[in-house]
Amino acid sequence: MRAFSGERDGEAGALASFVGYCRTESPNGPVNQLELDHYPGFTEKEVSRLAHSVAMRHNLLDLLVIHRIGVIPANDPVVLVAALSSHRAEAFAATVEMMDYLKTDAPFWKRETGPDGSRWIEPTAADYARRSEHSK
Amino acid sequence: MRAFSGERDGEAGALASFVGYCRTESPNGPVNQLELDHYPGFTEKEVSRLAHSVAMRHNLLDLLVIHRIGVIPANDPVVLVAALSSHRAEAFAATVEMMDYLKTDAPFWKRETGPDGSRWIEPTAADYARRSEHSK
Amino acid sequence: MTRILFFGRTRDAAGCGEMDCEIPAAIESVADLRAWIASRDPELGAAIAAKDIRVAADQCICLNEGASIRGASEIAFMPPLSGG
Amino acid sequence: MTRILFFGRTRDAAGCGEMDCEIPAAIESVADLRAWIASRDPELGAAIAAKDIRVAADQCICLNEGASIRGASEIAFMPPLSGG
Repeated sequence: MRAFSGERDGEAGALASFVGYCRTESPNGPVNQLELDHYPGFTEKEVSRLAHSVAMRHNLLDLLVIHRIGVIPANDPVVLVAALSSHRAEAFAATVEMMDYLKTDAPFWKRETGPDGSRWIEPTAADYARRSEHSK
Repeated sequence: MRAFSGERDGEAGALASFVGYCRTESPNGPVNQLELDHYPGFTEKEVSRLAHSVAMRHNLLDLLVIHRIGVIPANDPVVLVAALSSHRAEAFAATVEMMDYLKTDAPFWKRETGPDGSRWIEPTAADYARRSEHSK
Repeated sequence: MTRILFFGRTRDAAGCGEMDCEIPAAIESVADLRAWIASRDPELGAAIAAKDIRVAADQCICLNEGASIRGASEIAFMPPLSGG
Repeated sequence: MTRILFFGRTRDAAGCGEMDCEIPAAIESVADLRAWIASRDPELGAAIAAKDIRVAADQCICLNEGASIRGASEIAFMPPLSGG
């Protein structure tokens, strides 16, 4: 990402970022790993579309989204979002919004495995409520 | 900071962060450098107090604040805030709030120098408005 | 030949992530497809019948049950999306 | 002997970041101190008279103009704070 490579433009005063980790405990109990399923081709296209819409809405200079797939051991990072803009309010709003979209609108399916087996994790009512605060 | 050192706790699912840079242009014109004055002893004490209050209010697991002083060339980073928590809403809110406090309540004085001389930069009405949204 | 993809909990029900099928010419809509799959495999049919399972034809989400899937080379069954 | 510190634009007016002064015993409050400095250096007095210049005595912010600065070993004049 250019934000980290030194090619950042002099107008860029604000870099907000977020890293989401696989926690070792979920509301369902201990977690050993997550498994992130995706739809090759479609997932990339949809995430790009969401990212583009977020970048336009918040006048970003740059937006990076990295999302892991496959098996993710507990404690590992899962997702990184970084938004570069002139001012901090836009960078913060874009990072929050991109994360909210990823939780409900990005084609990933997440299976959590603990000592007592595994279960699919789907968005919560809180996730949908946060997402509905943004218009697309 | 523990968040980056691998000593992060398994409960920590969310790391939000912010880097503020010295822009090459301000509303006053081109900028060559910032000079950040501080009050040795008092500045550290006040920033710690603000950080502690933000960490308590948002149930953080960790909060890092790094703020540069002295001469800062245009394009350089000035401040880093990183908040670690179980869930993303708390991490985002804490990062935003800490930045808002730094803009209005932390003992720093900022002089901007451009080709046409230098001027002291004080908080704007927008900075005070953002800060007043948080109770302390 | 149409490739049918199953994600999330529909993959568990299908027992695999994808299958290649010869879909009969009479199957025109999303609703037809769900019924046809249920007639061949009632358990899988029940899993994909849930209201929150969306269908995409050639990587475009079908807006309703009447949407045509005729001629699609790839059809996906997708439970609620959730990344992050 | 009391060390007086000047930050931000008050430093420009003072021409230095700090000065050591023997403050007369009659100077008890923040208001007294501002007046005493103005009597010795009217330009600096004007710079520190602005309502938004706060005073800290021994690293505690004085809450009002009547606050005592008696016995403080360090007094600071601080324009509006602004980091970030």
